[in-house]
Amino acid sequence: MELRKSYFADQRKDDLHEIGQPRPRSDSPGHVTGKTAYFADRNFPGMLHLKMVRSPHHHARIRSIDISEAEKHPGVVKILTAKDVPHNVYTILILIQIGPEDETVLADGKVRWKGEAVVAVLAETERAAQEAAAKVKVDYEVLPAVFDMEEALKPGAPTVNEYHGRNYYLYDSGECRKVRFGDVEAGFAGADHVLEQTYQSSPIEHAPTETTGCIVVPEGNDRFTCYTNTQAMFFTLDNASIILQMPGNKLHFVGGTVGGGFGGKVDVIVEPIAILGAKLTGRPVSFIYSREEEMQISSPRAAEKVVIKDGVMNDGRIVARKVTGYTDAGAYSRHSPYGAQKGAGHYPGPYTIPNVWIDTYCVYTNRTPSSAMRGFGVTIGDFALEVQMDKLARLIGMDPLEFRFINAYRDGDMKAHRQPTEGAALIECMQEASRAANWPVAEKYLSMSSYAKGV
Amino acid sequence: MAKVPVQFTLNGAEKAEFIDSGTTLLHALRDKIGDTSPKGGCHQGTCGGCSVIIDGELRLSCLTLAETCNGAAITTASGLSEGGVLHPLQRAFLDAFATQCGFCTPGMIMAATVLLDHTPNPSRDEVVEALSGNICRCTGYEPIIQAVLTAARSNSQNAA
Amino acid sequence: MALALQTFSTVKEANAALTVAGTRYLGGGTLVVRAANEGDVSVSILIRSTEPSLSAITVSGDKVRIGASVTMAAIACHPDLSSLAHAARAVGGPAIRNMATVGGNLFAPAPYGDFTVALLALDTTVSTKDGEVPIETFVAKRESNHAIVTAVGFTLPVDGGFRFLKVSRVKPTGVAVLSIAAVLEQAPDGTVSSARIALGCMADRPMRATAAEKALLGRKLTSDGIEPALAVARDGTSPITDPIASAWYRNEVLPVHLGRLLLA
Amino acid sequence: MAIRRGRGVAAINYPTGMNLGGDPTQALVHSTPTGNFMVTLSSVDLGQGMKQIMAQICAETIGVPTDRVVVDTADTDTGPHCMGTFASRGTHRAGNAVIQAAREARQVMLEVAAEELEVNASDLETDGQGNILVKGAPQKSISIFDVALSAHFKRGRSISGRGMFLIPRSYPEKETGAMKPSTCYAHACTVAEVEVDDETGEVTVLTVKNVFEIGRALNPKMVEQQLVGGSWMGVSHALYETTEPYYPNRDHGGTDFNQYLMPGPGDLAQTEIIVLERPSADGPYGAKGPGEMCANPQIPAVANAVFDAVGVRIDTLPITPERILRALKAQASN
Repeated sequence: MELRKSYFADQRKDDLHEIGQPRPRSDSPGHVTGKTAYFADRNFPGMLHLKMVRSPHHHARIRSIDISEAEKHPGVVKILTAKDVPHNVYTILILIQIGPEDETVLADGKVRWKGEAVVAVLAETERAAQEAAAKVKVDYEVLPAVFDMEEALKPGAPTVNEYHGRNYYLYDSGECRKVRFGDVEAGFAGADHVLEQTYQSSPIEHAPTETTGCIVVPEGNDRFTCYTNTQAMFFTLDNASIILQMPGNKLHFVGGTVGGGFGGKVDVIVEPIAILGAKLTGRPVSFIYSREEEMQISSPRAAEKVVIKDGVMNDGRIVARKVTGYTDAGAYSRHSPYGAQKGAGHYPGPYTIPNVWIDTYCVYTNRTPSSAMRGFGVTIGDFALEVQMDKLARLIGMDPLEFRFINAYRDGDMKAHRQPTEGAALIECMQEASRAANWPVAEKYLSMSSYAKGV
Repeated sequence: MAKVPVQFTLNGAEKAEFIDSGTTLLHALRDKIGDTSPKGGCHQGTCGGCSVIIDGELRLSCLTLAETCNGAAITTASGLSEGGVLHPLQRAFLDAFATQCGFCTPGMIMAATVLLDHTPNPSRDEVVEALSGNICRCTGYEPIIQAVLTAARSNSQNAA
Repeated sequence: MALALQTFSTVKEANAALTVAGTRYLGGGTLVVRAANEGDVSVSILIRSTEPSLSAITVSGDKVRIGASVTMAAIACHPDLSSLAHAARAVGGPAIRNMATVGGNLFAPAPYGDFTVALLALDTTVSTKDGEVPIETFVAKRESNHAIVTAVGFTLPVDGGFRFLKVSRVKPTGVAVLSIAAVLEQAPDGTVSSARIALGCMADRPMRATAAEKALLGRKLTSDGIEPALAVARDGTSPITDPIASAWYRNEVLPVHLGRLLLA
Repeated sequence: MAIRRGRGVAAINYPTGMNLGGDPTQALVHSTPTGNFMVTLSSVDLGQGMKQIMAQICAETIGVPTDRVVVDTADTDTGPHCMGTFASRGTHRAGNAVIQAAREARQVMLEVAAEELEVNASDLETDGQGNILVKGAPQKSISIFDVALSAHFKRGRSISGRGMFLIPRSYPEKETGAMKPSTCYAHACTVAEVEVDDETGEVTVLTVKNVFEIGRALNPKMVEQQLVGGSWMGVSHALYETTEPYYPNRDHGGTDFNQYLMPGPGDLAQTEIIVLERPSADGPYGAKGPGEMCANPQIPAVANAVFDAVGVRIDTLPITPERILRALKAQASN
């Protein structure tokens, strides 16, 4: 890695002692000796193991659940169904007033995605829990499922989630989050070229090497200690408190070093049910996702579809950009309404465009609920935007890097969401990339600056 | 549940336990013996986090039944440093900033240890091959490869 | 029922134990222990045998016998089997190769089982207590096999006669998009006098590319010479679709990779 | 067969912290009797090195070496509230909270030192080595060790401080979408070079040259870790990763690290990282959040490079050999 201190030298103080120094990491000696304690590096006497019975169907009504055989299985201590969960229907963003509550901790009457949690089995050993789980009988009536966002948005599509009653999230702005800036149609009308293209992605897993999990220990004083690898301690504690209808002061969350997160450990998914199990049995409970669960059950990065329509002039100026973004939330909201909205705030990218129209939708389908991941709401949008930029440059016969200089935002430029640009540095990054990659651009671009025009 | 005796040396120390038959070595080490340095990242044999050295060979403790290890000499990442002095590989991982979340690190170090035991001066390709059963999601592997190459160089300098 | 391991010093005793319901033979553990870890509760007793012959490699002249418990790592470093080393090394990473056995590989479902693809090209026989059967017969009926595989046997190809290619997305040791093994003999004029070609991932288990084999006979290993073989390479295939690749893709690139292997 | 080479560029920006704000983080700092400092948080270290960075930020602010700072975090009984470690917010939000807490603690520390040295606190400075000096008269000094002892056992002062950082919440205006998504943005530009096998669709990424602007590299080696690992993940997203390879069809989802594809140690592109620093107005020592954005630009850069190499556009992620081969065949038949 090279630090190029020549850029923005006037804005940076270099009189610091500790900041800017490559100090060794204090946690590394623990890592290399295997001494770092992760949540699962604990073993408690009498600890029970929780295994989840999951839906084999993408969408089905639950006619009945029979746990009688499973309950008798040797080693089984407790079996939990929806009726055991005090506040079974929840949504994690309720903490920042983004509702409605739309997800069941344990399925109640219906499953909406293949892999949804239905029954929790607590047993003395993992093997006993697995064996008992195989004896839980769930009678399903399979329902039509919808997997494609376009299909889901059509009239007559199966309703994925009755708590929404429609297959998209309803924002206060309507069926999508909107950004309106200038007159995009006038921009297209005056453009030398108009290019509309569609981009698509499929779900992506965080794949941390340590799977999601927790160990809950009853402390004997009506408090429960939850050793967890959540990325957000209080967020998880407060949601668990709501789901369990248990005052927050009864809960003690302990994290520590987490074996990778990447956004995959911000759902509140293992802790509430494990705490409930510990409460109802009075014993420590371990609930740790298998790798299979981590891959297919834990929320992935949402699949997205992004439609970009641009008006561009032969001189390289983009004069209008219309983006319609669709986020595939899967069966439940989790963080997806927020992610789709974050996309609306990100488009049209780091470019100054006078006429902008953004609609971002959060769509429900019968698949594993998606949620946050590194670059949430932006990663796939950036793929779409930057491939589109390449296409636009080639459309008008311009070098793709020079084309970006022409449109790059600078300090003071008004963004589509009506904030003036501050602290821009796109131009300087491109200047340095031009040098590093030996990708020559005209001198006028090398002498540009992100500082406000005329400064 | 049938309990069976297992006896082996772990990082040079004699260990004898009664365990449930069918228990994996990973569980025996972590839950019975208390060495949590091998990590259960998948229990499928696909991540390498549970790698240990059994009689000089790299093995996955999640797929090895503990009772098949009777009489074996087992080494884990927690047993590499001696008298508080880090093993050259451990030192090299620190110096190369080759750990982030650290969860893959013990397994990586096990894989690298076996490599350097057999191939003191490995090529980059040999290092890559040696680490190919171990997943890292944080680093992009390059710092880990560099750490192993550095440790090998310092080894050969010490030997010279 | 909890999982338990039973160890027997002879194959005979182990075979007898395997007649009990809920038993399964434990080789290197890469398939069986994994299944148990993942919640397969259909097996409650694992059976293994420590009979020394299971772990032996014997080479006399060009005849090779490899015990079923021999690991990929042992094959890869055996001085008399150097021509097969890269096929053994195609299986997993270093730790897996120290565990995965020849016997187990015979049962590995696609996309696994790369070494069995090599064994198929080598015209291997598979030994159990019931005698020896050709590998094709064995692999076709492997689900119904209940006798412990004790060894595989084959004749070493002439120098340079064995070719092997594994195509994977992840390097150096990802699972297979497809794998190809070929045992070729050439007449003094360079024309192919005998050919056995085996394919992995082109069906649910390793298969022969018999049409391509025939089309190679009498042809030289040149771009023109192999063209008829490549044209029929897909005959009889029904590739798997999995997270690595679709059946369509596997069929599309099979002739490309076969051509590269033959011209290498 | 032909191996065809191409290169592509992409440029991006990325917001720091939870979109639209409303995401508080607190920190507490106190000294031990012998002048070491404890930072108490509830933030989570995911491996990015939060604990180390918070120690360096606290040390810089108090004026002691980093190894005199201990970070206690991720415990809800002891640590004050943090919204969480996500959205590239850890360093920015928690760092600001630590600075505020450390400043308050430093002020008490200087007041105690001033009493010991019989000068005004405003005339004192720290040397970064554990001593407090009188400005312009460095021979007149006291160690922080002695100051802490004095505070505890002689003067009854708590050398401690409270920090809270909050970006107030912004609500988007319904019709126009007027909003304040973030207060600072990191930037990047990536150029990727690839080779494409036009018979198999296989892509080899040869080089990835990344320029990242991250506000301030608080610990250059640690930021390098993130940027190198992020660049790898970006390439991985571009070419390999998905839990649903036949999306929207739900079948054939991978369940292990063999089936869930990511580049192995034998697939690594030659990766170059160049860092620019334009300190952000509200970042701790100017830092922005680099953790997420560093994995974004490689995706379009690789996509554009593939087009440059073989002339087909793959607008669907991941850009698999199959998608390229299908496009090449369609191109050939047109």
